[in-house]
Amino acid sequence: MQGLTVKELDCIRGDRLVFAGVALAVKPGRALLLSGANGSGKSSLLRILAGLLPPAAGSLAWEGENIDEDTEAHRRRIAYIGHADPVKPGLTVCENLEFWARLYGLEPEIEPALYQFGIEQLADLPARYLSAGQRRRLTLARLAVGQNSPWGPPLWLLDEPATGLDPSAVAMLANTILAHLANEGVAIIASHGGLLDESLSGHADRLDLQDAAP
Amino acid sequence: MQGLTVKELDCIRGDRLVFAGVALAVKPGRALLLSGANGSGKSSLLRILAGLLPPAAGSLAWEGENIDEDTEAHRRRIAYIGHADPVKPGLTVCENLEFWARLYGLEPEIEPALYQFGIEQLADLPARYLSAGQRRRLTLARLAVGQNSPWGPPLWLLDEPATGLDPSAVAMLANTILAHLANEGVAIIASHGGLLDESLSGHADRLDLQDAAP
Amino acid sequence: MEDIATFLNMGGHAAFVWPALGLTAVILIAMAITSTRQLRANEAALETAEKAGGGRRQRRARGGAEQ
Amino acid sequence: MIGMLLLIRRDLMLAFRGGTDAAMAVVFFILAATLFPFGVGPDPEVLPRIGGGVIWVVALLAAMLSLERMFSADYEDGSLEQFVLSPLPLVLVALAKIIAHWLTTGVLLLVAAPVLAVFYNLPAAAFLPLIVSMLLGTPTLSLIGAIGAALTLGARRSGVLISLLVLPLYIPVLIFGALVVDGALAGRDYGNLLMVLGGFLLLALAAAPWATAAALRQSIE
Amino acid sequence: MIGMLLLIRRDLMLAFRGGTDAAMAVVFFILAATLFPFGVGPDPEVLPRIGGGVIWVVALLAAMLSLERMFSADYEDGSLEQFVLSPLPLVLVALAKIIAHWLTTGVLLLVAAPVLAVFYNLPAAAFLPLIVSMLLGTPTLSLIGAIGAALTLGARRSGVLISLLVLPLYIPVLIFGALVVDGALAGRDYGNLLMVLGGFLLLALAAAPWATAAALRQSIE
Amino acid sequence: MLHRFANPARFSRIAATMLPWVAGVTAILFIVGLYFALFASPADYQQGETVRIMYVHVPAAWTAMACYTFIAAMSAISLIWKHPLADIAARSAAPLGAGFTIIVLATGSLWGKPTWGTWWVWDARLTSVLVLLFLYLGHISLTHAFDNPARGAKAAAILALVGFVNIPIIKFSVDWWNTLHQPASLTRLDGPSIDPSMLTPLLLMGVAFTLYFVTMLLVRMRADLAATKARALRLNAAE
Ligand code: HEM
Ligand SMILES: Nc1ncnc2c1ncn2[C@@H]1O[C@H](COP(=O)(O)OP(=O)(O)OP(=O)(O)O)[C@@H](O)[C@H]1O
Ligand SMILES: Nc1ncnc2c1ncn2[C@@H]1O[C@H](COP(=O)(O)OP(=O)(O)OP(=O)(O)O)[C@@H](O)[C@H]1O
Ligand SMILES: [Mg+2]
Ligand SMILES: [Mg+2]
Repeated sequence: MQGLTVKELDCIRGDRLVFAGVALAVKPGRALLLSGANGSGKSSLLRILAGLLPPAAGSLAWEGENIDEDTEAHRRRIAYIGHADPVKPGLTVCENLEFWARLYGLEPEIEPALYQFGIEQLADLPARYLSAGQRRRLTLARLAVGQNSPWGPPLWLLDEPATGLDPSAVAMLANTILAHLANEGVAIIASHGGLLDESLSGHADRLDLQDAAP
Repeated sequence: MQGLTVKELDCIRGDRLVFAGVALAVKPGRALLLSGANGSGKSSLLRILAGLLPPAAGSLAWEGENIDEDTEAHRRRIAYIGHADPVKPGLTVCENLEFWARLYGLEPEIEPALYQFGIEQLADLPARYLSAGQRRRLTLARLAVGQNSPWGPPLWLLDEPATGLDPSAVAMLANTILAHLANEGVAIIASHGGLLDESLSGHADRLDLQDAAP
Repeated sequence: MEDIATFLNMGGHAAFVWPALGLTAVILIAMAITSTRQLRANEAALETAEKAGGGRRQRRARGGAEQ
Repeated sequence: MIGMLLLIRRDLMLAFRGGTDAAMAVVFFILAATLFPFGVGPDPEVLPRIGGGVIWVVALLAAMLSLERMFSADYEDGSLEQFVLSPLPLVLVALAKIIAHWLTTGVLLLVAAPVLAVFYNLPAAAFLPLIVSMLLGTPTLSLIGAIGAALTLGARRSGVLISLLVLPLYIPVLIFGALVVDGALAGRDYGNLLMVLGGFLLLALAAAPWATAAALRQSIE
Repeated sequence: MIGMLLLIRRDLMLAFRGGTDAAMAVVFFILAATLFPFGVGPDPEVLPRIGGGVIWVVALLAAMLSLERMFSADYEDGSLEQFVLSPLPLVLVALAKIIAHWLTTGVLLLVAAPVLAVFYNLPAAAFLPLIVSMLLGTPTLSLIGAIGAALTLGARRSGVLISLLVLPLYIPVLIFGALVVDGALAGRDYGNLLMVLGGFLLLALAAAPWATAAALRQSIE
Repeated sequence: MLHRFANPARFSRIAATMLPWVAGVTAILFIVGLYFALFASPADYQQGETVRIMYVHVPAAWTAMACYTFIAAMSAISLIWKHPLADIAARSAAPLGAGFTIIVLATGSLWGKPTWGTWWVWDARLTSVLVLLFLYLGHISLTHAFDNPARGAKAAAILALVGFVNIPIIKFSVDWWNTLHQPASLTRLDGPSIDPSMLTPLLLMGVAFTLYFVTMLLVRMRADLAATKARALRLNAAE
């Protein structure tokens, strides 16, 4: 049992059963594309996988081991990108990225990561002035920092990572993800279709959360 | 000279010249799709067209009349949707929509508008609990409220309206825009390609801001 | 000599009169110095900027649908 | 007019459902005033002596603290842009926000003030002047405050800036408000002091909505 | 450890570049303390009598006001989720945030306090006790405050809630802090009062980071 | 872009030629004024020698108020006609006004101790001057609080206009409320009621302070114009 396995997952938010009986298995080197209508629970599922939200029922396992048994270890193997950009307007692009890289104990190879997402000229600009897409690129650049080190987290959980990105940035993101998969990484990506899905289609399975709607 | 005409527009943000010499003309019943890399100035252009940002140089005219001469009248003909969702978490979906509709002096036909964007079952949910896409739908529903009244604003300025929407919601949005165009409305839409562009392609011109980069 | 002493004494109010005048002088002079310094610095900066890229920008009028 | 009522209603709804947290100001008012006896010691001579002043100072601080949120939520989520584009003139938007602010802070302070007056053992003669002076004074606080809140939208260190801009203009209100209470306690006539407070109010009412609207318009770019 | 230093450094950078507006607390401290003479009247007898208490109360309020922003920015922009997922244990994250909070409020209050003491005409004998008591007391305020700030993340009316949760726990610190100053003025020995303040600090230091971390973890869902 | 600097460029030239002359006259007036103030005028029969503080206190007060009035006028021009020089004039004047206000407060306090027996009282005149200082400080901070200088200028202009209500309050506070402070004896409708031997140095110092303000204003405006121009050049070069 390699990679991530999930069985019989239920999710309740507030009073509502969002989805029930979700099962999935993703092997190293593969991606999983989550689709489903707005409100079908993609973000909720990703948060459950990250351990940020307790599931109502069901079990998660990594390499065959239940993650409840060592949540600490599970945290270390995750890179999670949510809807919001954890970017501080008062810090420069470079400072923002460096902070996260260091906090995650990664060698701060900031320059190449910025380059990988095409924001190297913005390095010294306070993040306050970034456009929506530039800010998203900065958030994503964190993935590139850890990528080539042995400590880079193997499980990427990306919630609509391509929002606001222009086509060239989507291509940069797709390349980053493909490189991660080539490194035997796992990626689970919520998306509504579009360029990113197409670029990844050779390496990805799909899961439509609509099918798990109660 | 019908519709919106723009000549020789320059835009400066902070110390940077973002674009220069932009010219465009959109006739009633047509849409204009703005494209361009992240940071190329799409949002800035829309804000200038809405009168929210003063241009560094250039002129805007509606039906041949310079809009500087009657900014009051210009405001009334605009529906502007930005990157952010002006949605109050503490109010319900219905209350949120009703507030904006009434403030704009529109008959509050809330139900059909919610229906038009597929969020009618959420009407009494506090907006705090909406998913990202549901919140975007709520923001967009405002367009539907004014649409069939004679006071509905003729000029729609939409900044990446389809972010976070699932394909069925994109179709709803496209239908809303097409109905607006059929009413002799004008729409200017920033986007990075995708489903929305395709659905509108028969009725839309394109402007790539990359060409206006200094 | 005594004249100067009585003058400096200010009828016993030297501790108030002289600080008042002195402080005024200090503030006025300080404002004058900082202002002229700023003028010099900014003019020097302007000169370097003029040398660096004096070339006026030419417009590239392009873009737009249905010109 | 309808637009203003709508806006006031919305702000009140948000305040009382916890969005902008109106009760904060009163709670702060009450808690801060309650803390003083702990700090100063419950000396039965000193407390009534300083009571009127403390109540006024704390009311001022409470009003000032709630200023920062007056426009900032609307600024951040893009509602303010929509107000600028709405058919309702921006002056009326400003006035509506000011009224809503007063209803959710000033009025509540007014209600809480007598309770604190009892708490500080103020003589009964001071109650009426305290309340009347606050009735005339607190709307002025909201009006002046709105200008400061609007001017500092999007500024660096806006919290500090608001205080710096607004407090000096609050000081006259504080001085006269406290003088009214002191005057009443000393048995002096305080009628013309109230007139001065009323004058401040009229002045602020005439100028503040316009200045606020101008500041709001330039805050958007 | 490196992670903690990083986090503290980031928070200080943000504070001093105006992001979270650290100076706000000190400015509030100074302004509020300056306002009292306006309200109470500049009676040269009353002022030194209440000076120590006023300074302590205002310091308390200043610390409390800055609590709401302690975690909220990180909560809203998703940074807090990332902290939970980071290799740095959440207790240390909490401790780092508390230290940063103290450095940007407590320390500044400490620096401003002597100035205010002069302003209130406090006798020179009261200076050292005032400063030492604040040195022991303000970290406790940050520690206790962090629990409240974390507990109320995402709650409706979080501002009010924080005050209600935190102030009762602040009152002991206030009482003993003010007693130290009063004792020094009255020529009494205040050594054991300082011991009590130190005890509060140790207690808070032992418990607060864990409680804060637990509260932070449950705030995310 | 360029037309916006055409007019300022001319201003800059005129200012440059005017500067040495105004500065020279200012220096001469200060010397003559101080001579009269310190040597050639008698001590006051009531206040004794402390009256010599008046010769800096009162001119500084006049200039501080005149400076704020000037800023308010420039702000109105900037908001209504959007003349770029008006913004520059306003933000160049504000620190000077703050300096004058500090002089008024300091010299007033130093005068108050021997005459009133206290450094400070919370009366309307003194409080309103303190408010004036805060208004200046607020104006300066607001000008620099935004990343976009144009926004700072507009916000500060609105503040300057709002704060203008304070000026009549300063001016007439001594008439409206009875205080310790001297009522106006010079700028009265029925003519000055002051001995000519004291009037001469006072007027001389008043003109000297005003000219000092004009000189410094010219210097600061030229400095600001140079900075603005350099910024515009950098903008063009950055393409
Ligand atoms: C900090 C304390 C003080 C402040 C802020 C202050 C402020 C002012 C101001 C603003 C003016 C100009 C008024 C006008 O032009 O109408 C003025 C004028 C004057 N002040 Fe003061 N003052 C202070 C203390 C004193 C003291 C202690 C004295 C002397 C006892 C004094 C004597 C005068 C006199 C004689 C004038 C000229 C009045 C006239 O002829 O128009 N001031 N002061
Ligand atoms: N307030 C500001 N001050 C200075 N520069 C700014 C400001 N806002 C935006 N910019 C800069 O202006 C440029 C244009 O931004 P804009 O938001 O218009 O881009 P956009 O085309 O909408 O990009 P995106 O596709 O990412 O939304 C960006 O490079 C940005 O860094
Ligand atoms: N904190 C919450 N409390 C109660 N209900 C919630 C909460 N958060 C989300 N929900 C509800 O749970 C459902 C799933 O939300 P989720 O954000 O997972 O959807 P999603 O698939 O990511 O949608 P989108 O495509 O719009 O991002 C939604 O219907 C939403 O209304
Ligand atoms: Mg989602
Ligand atoms: Mg954009």
